[in-house]
Amino acid sequence: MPAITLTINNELFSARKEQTILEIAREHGVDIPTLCHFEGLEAMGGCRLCLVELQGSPRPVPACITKAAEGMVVTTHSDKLIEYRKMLVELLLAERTHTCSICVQNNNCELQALAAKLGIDHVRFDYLHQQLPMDASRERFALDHNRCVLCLRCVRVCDAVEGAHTWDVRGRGSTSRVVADLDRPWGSSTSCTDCGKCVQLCPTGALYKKGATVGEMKKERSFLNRILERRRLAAQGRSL
Amino acid sequence: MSKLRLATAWLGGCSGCHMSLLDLGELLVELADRIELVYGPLVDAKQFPEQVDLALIEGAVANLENLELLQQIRRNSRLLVSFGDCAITGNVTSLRNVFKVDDLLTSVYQAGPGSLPRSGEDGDVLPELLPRVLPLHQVVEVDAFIPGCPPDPERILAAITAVLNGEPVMLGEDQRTFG
Amino acid sequence: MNRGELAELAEATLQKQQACRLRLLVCCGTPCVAAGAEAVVAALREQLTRLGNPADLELVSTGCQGPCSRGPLLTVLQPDQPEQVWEKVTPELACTILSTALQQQQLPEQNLLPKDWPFFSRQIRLVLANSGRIDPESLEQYIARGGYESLAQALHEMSPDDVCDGVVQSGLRGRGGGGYSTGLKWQLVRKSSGGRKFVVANGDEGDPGAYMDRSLMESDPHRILEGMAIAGYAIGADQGYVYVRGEYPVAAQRLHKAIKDAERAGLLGSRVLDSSFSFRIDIRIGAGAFVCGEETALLASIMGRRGQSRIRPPYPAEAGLWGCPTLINNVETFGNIPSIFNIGPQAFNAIGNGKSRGTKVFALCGEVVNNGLIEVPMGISLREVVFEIGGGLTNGMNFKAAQTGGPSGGCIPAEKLDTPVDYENLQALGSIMGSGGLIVMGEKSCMVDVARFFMEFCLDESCGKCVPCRTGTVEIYRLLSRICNGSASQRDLQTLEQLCQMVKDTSLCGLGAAAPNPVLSTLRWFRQEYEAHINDRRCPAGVCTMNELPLHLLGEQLLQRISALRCDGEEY
Amino acid sequence: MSGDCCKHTELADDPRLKLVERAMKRLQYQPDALIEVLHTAQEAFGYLSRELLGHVAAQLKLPESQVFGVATFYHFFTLRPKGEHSCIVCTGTACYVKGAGEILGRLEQAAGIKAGQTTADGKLSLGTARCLGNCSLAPMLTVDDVVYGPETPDSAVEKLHGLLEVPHEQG
Repeated sequence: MPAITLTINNELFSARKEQTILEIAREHGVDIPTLCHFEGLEAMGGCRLCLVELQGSPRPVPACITKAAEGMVVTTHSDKLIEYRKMLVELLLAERTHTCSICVQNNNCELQALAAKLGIDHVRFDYLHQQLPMDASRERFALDHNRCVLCLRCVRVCDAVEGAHTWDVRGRGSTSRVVADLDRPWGSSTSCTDCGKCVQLCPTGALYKKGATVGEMKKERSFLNRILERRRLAAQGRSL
Repeated sequence: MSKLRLATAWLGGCSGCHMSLLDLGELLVELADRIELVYGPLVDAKQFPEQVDLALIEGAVANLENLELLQQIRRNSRLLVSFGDCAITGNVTSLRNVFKVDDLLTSVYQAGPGSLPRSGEDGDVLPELLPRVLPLHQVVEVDAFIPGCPPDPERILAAITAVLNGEPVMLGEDQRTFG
Repeated sequence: MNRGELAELAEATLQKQQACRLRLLVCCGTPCVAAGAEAVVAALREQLTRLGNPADLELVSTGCQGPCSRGPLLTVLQPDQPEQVWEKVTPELACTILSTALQQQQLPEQNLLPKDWPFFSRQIRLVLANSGRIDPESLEQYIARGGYESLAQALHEMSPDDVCDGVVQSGLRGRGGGGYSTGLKWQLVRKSSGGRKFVVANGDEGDPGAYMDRSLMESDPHRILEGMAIAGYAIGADQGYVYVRGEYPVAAQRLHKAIKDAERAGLLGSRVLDSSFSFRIDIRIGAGAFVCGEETALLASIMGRRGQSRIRPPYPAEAGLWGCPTLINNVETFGNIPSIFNIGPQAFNAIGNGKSRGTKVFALCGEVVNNGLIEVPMGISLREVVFEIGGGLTNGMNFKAAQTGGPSGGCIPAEKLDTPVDYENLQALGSIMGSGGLIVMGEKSCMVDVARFFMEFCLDESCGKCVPCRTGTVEIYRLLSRICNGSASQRDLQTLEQLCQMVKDTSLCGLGAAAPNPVLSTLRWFRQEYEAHINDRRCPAGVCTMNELPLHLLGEQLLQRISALRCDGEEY
Repeated sequence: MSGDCCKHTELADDPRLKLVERAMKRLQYQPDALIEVLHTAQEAFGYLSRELLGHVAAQLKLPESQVFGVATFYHFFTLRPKGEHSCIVCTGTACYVKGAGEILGRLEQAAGIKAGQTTADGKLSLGTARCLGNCSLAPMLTVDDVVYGPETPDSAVEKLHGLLEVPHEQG
């Protein structure tokens, strides 16, 4: 695999050519926030949190998708990027009803942690307070649309890893919503295998396991890690 | 040195933030040397006083009474702090925002186990509800935020200490989480 | 059909036309039909039947002739006489014109448009050369006007590289709004390696207030097919798709018939014009999504998926339809191609201004006297377009702004009326050329409300994939609503500006990145109107109603709006 | 796959389904042809029911959720039956500048429904369109696909009344 060198935050790094900026940055301990991204799933570039500045590029680019190239000069943290990331998370907090105090995922939520990390102590935009339903018709799991950030990890893992493609998105724009099959109650889905991968990858309390107390609400991803790691390496053209 | 004139208020919330304030325990005694509590549910003052240095406001703006009090507080306070998640996000109080006010009153006072306030008194008994519950900063300028439901006593202490030291209120990452 | 037969057919049809002592061209574009053109055609047809349908009298139902607000239009062609155009033609008037013409008397002057009318005389019609001159459903009439001659020339006299070079030399740039050099794009796809290659014509004209593409597809469908076939030859593709907006069923029908006719004549399909080149074209019907004008979303839609954009690179030129190199151009861009080879790349390049060469078709609409479809040389001033071609504003109104580029564009104020209309100058003003909608606004338009109108459009048309476009547009809309109803503060204005900048910089595709443009451009030129709403709680144009306690109600109204936006009654 | 489609006997016996079947066959059951098939299906049935979508998904061997996602992404497709008559008000820029908002408001008032809704008796669907490309007729509307313009609020309401008063047979 051909090696290249690039500059990230004024430091020179060498990397393999097929790597994304995000992979390289993380390998070297440079922290770029992400939300929709999950190692081993096809990158989507939807949350825009991993945007970085690229010398010569008029607009910031998503680190999760942008492949590194020789001589690239990348800035992962600038005042502008930090401000943009804050605004993006604020938009997400305002979009649906993320009332942390009554969320099963409180203290174990990626969105909540991101907000704290980015220094968000209030949201400057109007809360939309959409009235969205919950779907608790499945025996072991439940879905609360009010917590969904439309990162589509569930859609992607269900399709690419489980092969069931139970989930997809209905509508568009701000009316987008995750649906099972023909927008049937999840409990009556004929394609769902009950594997729970979507639940474990969900960054927020949108998909959760029923019956567990709040204290037990950590997502359990260890069983998925190996599968996803293999997919990640396969995507890079390497094998374990 | 004159004491910091502290006021607290309890708008649309559960008073949990005030409980958390009390959870400072004996530290309150130490703070008492430097702070004078001039208004709030914990003091017997009918009118919001003038020239308040620091106002910690719990709860969201849910009705006209909240709205008027908040505006009064803003006029008379140097620093206004949103105290807890309800004040900052609307939190539990704002969960009613998906309903229309009329439907809400009907279901609570007529369809449910409760009974309608007697006529003639409803205006006094129940301040008029705003169509939507709002966080404080959507109504007035807010100077700082102490998130948490309720905020840990440490967060409250950190905020008050900063003000006492004349520094801006900047909580650390672990003290900033909502919920 | 081979090249010789093509020339013969052209000659024969032309001779037949020239032998006519009278040719009556009735515009049957939608606006004229709505104004009663079909009754005019029927009346003329009846009279001709009564006369025994003489071979030297021809009645043609044409596509759009241009001045749409003056329909029904009738153009009369007589040998050795200048052509004459009547507006607002009634069946009676049409019959009178026919009978007086047959008696070789003075034709009626009632509703006759002046000979040197600037609406016509200021235009240069290349793309629209046949629009309004031919029956869109007649292959012969297209051929008689030199149709498919450019394709024949390309196939028989030029190598694919020559064709690409020719397009580069012409200086043609994408007419869909992007403004990227068409020739360079063709060269890029030509050089891309890949088994199959595709040509896609983007006819998903989604800009509200623009109908150039619809008119072109309806009035001169073969021109687009010919342009696509030339492109197919140049890049090495054997398959093309025309993506037609679902709202344009007539355009789809006409294209469908044109494809069938061209295939039957050997102008499309296998061994085009007896060469070794084969090229098929299929139609794909859009289903109502503005975002499908964005090329990656368009490709997703052609492949039967949700029309969501994806990140580029890879660009469609490398990996487009089914992963194959794909050339995507707007239908107007393809419409330019036959003209380029007809008049020669150099002659095409001689028209225009700066880096913008050739002509541009605009849909001139709004508060302007002469509504209609016009084709003007690049670099013409906005003033000429609005006041000479357009004849000024309706009801003696004062000019306030011209909106170009639709929801991705901006508003140009009166003090910039002398700006030459081209890609660079419009961009410098914070607008864009766009696909060619040009809406004239008078003093009765509130610019904050205009911005809000476009933002409502964008929030409804966002595909929802990326956060800034999906949610940012909603919050921008709310801020604008608040300004409109007088409940916004200076801080809201500041938040609005920050948010617009963020959405512009961080959105995934061009739709989101351009969504804040109408806000930013009105803020730039009409900031005082924003200020008046905020500081004085007053709408200078008298459009907005100030509200007392609106802030709390805003959310509800907005959500109702969102669910009401869909015309099919679906609720979310 | 075939078993799934015959579950709904009503749909299986519907003669209109033949048109959809023919379209799928012509397009060789390619999953890529989904949008084309949905166009045909909506033309045949007037709207896309859950059963119909399920059937198309089974025939094209596509996940149901994906078919549902596509059908709801595009504004052209509708999942509910439409009214007997339709009135679409264009809200494109030219129409907006010339007062489409007022016309829509008056029509909503006259019909007693909001844009996007169908009257309770199923007689009328009132809708808006982003731009129908007839900007020179602004402000314009279509009534049962016939183009009218330029309109005033009064003339528009008149058309609506005319439409609703027409006896069934002639409508």
